[in-house]
Amino acid sequence: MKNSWEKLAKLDRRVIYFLLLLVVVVPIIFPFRLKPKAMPPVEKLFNHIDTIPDDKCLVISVDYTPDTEPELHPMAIALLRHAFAQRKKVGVLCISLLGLGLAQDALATVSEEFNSRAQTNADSIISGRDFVFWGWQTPPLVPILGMGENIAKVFPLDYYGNRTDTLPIMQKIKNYNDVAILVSIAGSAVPFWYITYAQTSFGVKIGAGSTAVQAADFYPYLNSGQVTGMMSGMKGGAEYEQLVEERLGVYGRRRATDAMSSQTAAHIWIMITIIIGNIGYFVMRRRKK
Amino acid sequence: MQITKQKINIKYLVVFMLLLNCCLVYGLEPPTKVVAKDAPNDAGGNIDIFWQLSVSDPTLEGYHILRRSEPEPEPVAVGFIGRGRNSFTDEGTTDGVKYSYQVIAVQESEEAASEWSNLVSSKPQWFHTGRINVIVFTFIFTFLIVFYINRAKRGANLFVRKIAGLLAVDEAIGRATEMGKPILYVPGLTGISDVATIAAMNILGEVAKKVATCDSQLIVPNTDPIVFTVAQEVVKEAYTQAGRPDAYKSDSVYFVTDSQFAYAAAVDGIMTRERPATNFFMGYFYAEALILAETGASTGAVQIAGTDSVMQLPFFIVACDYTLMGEELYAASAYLSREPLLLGGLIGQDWGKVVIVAVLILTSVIGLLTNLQVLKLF
Amino acid sequence: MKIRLPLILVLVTGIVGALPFIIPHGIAQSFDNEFRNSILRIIAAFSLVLGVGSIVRHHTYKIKWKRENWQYSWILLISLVITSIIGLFGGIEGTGALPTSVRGFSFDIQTIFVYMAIPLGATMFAMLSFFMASAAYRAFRARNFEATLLLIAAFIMMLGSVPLSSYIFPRLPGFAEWILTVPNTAAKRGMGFGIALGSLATSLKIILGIERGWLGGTK
Amino acid sequence: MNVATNPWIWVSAILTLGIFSFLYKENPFYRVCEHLFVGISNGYSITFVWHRVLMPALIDPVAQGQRLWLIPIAIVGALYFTRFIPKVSWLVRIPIAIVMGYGAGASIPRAIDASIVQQVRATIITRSTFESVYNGIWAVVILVGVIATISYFFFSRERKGIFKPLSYTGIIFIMLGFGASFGYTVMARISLLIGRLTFLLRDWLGLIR
Repeated sequence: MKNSWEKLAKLDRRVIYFLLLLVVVVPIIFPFRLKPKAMPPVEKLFNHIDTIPDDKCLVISVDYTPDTEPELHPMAIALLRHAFAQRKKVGVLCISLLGLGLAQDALATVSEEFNSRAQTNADSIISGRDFVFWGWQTPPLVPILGMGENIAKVFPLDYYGNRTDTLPIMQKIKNYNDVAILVSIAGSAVPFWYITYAQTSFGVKIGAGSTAVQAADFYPYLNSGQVTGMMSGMKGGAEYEQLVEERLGVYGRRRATDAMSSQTAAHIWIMITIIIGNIGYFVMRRRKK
Repeated sequence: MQITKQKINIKYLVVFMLLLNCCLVYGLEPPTKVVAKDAPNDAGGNIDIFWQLSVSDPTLEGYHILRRSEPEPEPVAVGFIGRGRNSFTDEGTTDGVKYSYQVIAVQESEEAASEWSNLVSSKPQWFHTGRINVIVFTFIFTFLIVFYINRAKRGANLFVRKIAGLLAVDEAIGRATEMGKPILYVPGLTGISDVATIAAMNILGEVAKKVATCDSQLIVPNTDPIVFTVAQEVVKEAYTQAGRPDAYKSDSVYFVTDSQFAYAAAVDGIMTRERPATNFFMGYFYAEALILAETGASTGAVQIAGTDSVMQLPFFIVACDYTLMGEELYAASAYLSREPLLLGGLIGQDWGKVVIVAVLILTSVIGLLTNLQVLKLF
Repeated sequence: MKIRLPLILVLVTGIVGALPFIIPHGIAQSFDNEFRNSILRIIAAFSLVLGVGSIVRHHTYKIKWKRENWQYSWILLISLVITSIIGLFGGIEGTGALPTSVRGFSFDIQTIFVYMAIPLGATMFAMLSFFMASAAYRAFRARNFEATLLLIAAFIMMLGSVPLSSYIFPRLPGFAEWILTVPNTAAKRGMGFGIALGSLATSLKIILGIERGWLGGTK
Repeated sequence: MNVATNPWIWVSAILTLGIFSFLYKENPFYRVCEHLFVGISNGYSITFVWHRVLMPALIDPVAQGQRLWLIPIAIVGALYFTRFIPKVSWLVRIPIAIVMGYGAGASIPRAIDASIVQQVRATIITRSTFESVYNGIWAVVILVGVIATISYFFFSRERKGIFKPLSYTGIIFIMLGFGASFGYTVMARISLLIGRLTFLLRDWLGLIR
């Protein structure tokens, strides 16, 4: 018995690697779901979006790039599901050029989800009526500040090449005054730019979606109320997906929740290795004594 | 007669009531006390405008800001700002031209304009008054450091306590010699002007001297071409100082690539193929820190790390045998070389810490006991 | 001359680097911009030649003397030459003189970067998760008080960041966040003061010519 | 199953597997990937420096007869090559001195502002800190932790007297902080692994949707 503990204390690293690979891969192929419980920052964001009045809209700023896609893309999808389910008007823009493809993918995925179930034209999600994809504009301060005055002037054409001032949805969205909340999803400091420039100048409410590593930087802003609500990392995305499914009854592929099962399994496996290692260590130490 | 008088009275009353009505329904009050000032501490081209909020502020959409100047007497709109805000910066002024501003409260279709402000022109400043505190701190610390370096020059005996990780350096080099295996020295991933790299170069010099006397082999892969050049000079010089210029091989210090993960892949390859007995990781590191340290640990090498990258320290602490944390990296070069000038700087730094702690405690005590706005000092 | 000229240059450029911080005037700011964006970038660009020269030499020697694993050096040299040619003559977006696509199959430098360098880098990065697991297993042992603290804090953070924990220990995620925002902040800030002072001291020593290690031989 | 048909996806997938194979053992497959990676990234750097730095910042303007003062700068840059000529090899110190001096000078006020002045400001406790009791208590804890951590890095005194308990408290804070950072980062790194595995299973093999 003692001998086997000792063996465990000196486990080959490849055994650890292989089991880690296994616990991450299996949930990707056969997802199982752990119900995440929404933390206050996510709940706040959800509630704020849930209570957007008819005359205002949600703006999503897709500021992440392909390298942080696993963590952040599910957030954009969950937000769109929420908004489309309640027929809230949505505007989407990109601060990073590499975000264009991702934003387009999120919009296509979610509108397809709704349109495949839609019975009538009124049920469908249509570009220009239910949402507008403004595309990309640089340098960053141009859209961030310019949208406070006139959005159609910052983005004369939308991503699909339509003139924005002719779109039905744009008749109600003039500038930040018509924006109930702007959610910036980024693996970088872009949400801070929105706080520093758009919020201080125009008072627009800011929500954030950030990677787990970046999240710590946002807590002070959350406490001071400058950030209305926030999703952090895959966990934040999973919590939002849970709220959308639970409260709105909207179902769809939950990528963050599914990835969260890999995440959870990996965490548990690492914690088990630590425990095994320590037990082995103590058994060996006692024997030496 | 009586009747006419009454009629007139009623007339007045009606007019008065109507006016009152107008005020209640359309009572849009303009913002007041509009003041314009040159924006401080900038390169010119900016004017700050301040005003007192309109009484009707809660019902407003916001404020339009107009400006006029002598060359352009027609008012032009320079910006719009949401309600509840009482300042705006006009970022498009021409230095030297006098401008006046008007702030207009906007509510749906109604507008109420303030009076025009004072005339003001923007100009650039030569000195950033908001940064006096930084200058004061810089002077204090510079004084302390230079003072102690001078004392060291004059031969004062300066005490520096032992640093655990450094005692291991000799031992680790000795071990590599005994085993007849090379020593790997990774000088971090930042450029030559980074302090961590400078410290890494100093430590490299000391390590190379010991390696030269022990007749071991040194491998120094680099990720910055300039650091590579300097590292090569430093190692060459160390071999000369150790009296073994013949043992120096220029090929032991080389450049790999400036791409972070390609570098990590290459160093991983070196560690698993050349099997160095000792690995040094000194300098500034990013996410590759743990890739390097864990691969090194798997080859059974003794590992000594030192970095001022606080983000990566936990990983070095976990995966290496000895880790110089933060400032210890800088102290190490002073400690290893025993160069009085470097030691003097270290003592100066310690006094700098005393100053910081004193400032923290003093201002906190003042801040707690009085209502003085101590934070405004910083 | 060999020593004095570099030391004078360091002093002058040091002052040039520090002053714009306290001079908001446009002249100072645009000079600073010019210095960073033109002068330093151009100088740094030339240094790359030294680097590439070094790696090419290192691997040609390896091939010449048939050192261990010399065959792989061919791969490095050939891929370096091919990508440089495609990049230099094909242009970054494949718009240069050299054609970078054959029958709809494009191999411009951007494509090579996206489909080769990026996956290679991302995979190296992803290997970190395995290394974290093995490092945690090997090193997180309650050897002494400090090591135990390290272990416990890491354990709480890991447990606190999975959804499961909020059902078993509802207060755990909050506690994990507390460790991150209170003791972690204090430790990092405290270390940061020392690091800033150390970096100030080193920078001063460089500018004042006390620190000369970078000169290599001081002859 | 929808295996990818784009040859580039296959290249990416094979390279991904090559790097991962290192986890089992250093092997020829990894060696190929490693050398390829270094070769390609150097080739890309050369391309980038030429097209994105030298062309727009130096060659284009000078060729048009503008900004001719850049020519002496280019000569200074070219001094790097004197390293190969032993007699004048000391000239290489000139470009190094310029880069180093500027870096050192620029870092002085910025380090003091960002890492000292701003951080001192964030650490000081005042009456308003206690507007919320919890915040107040934690602010005091942070202040104590900061002072203790500073004392841990005090080099000119032995750890005796007041320094003994202080530096011990310091190491407690440091270890708690480091442990937390470690545990916190695990999540982000696993996300990267999930990203890579999703690439293999979805984009390459088409096993999942």
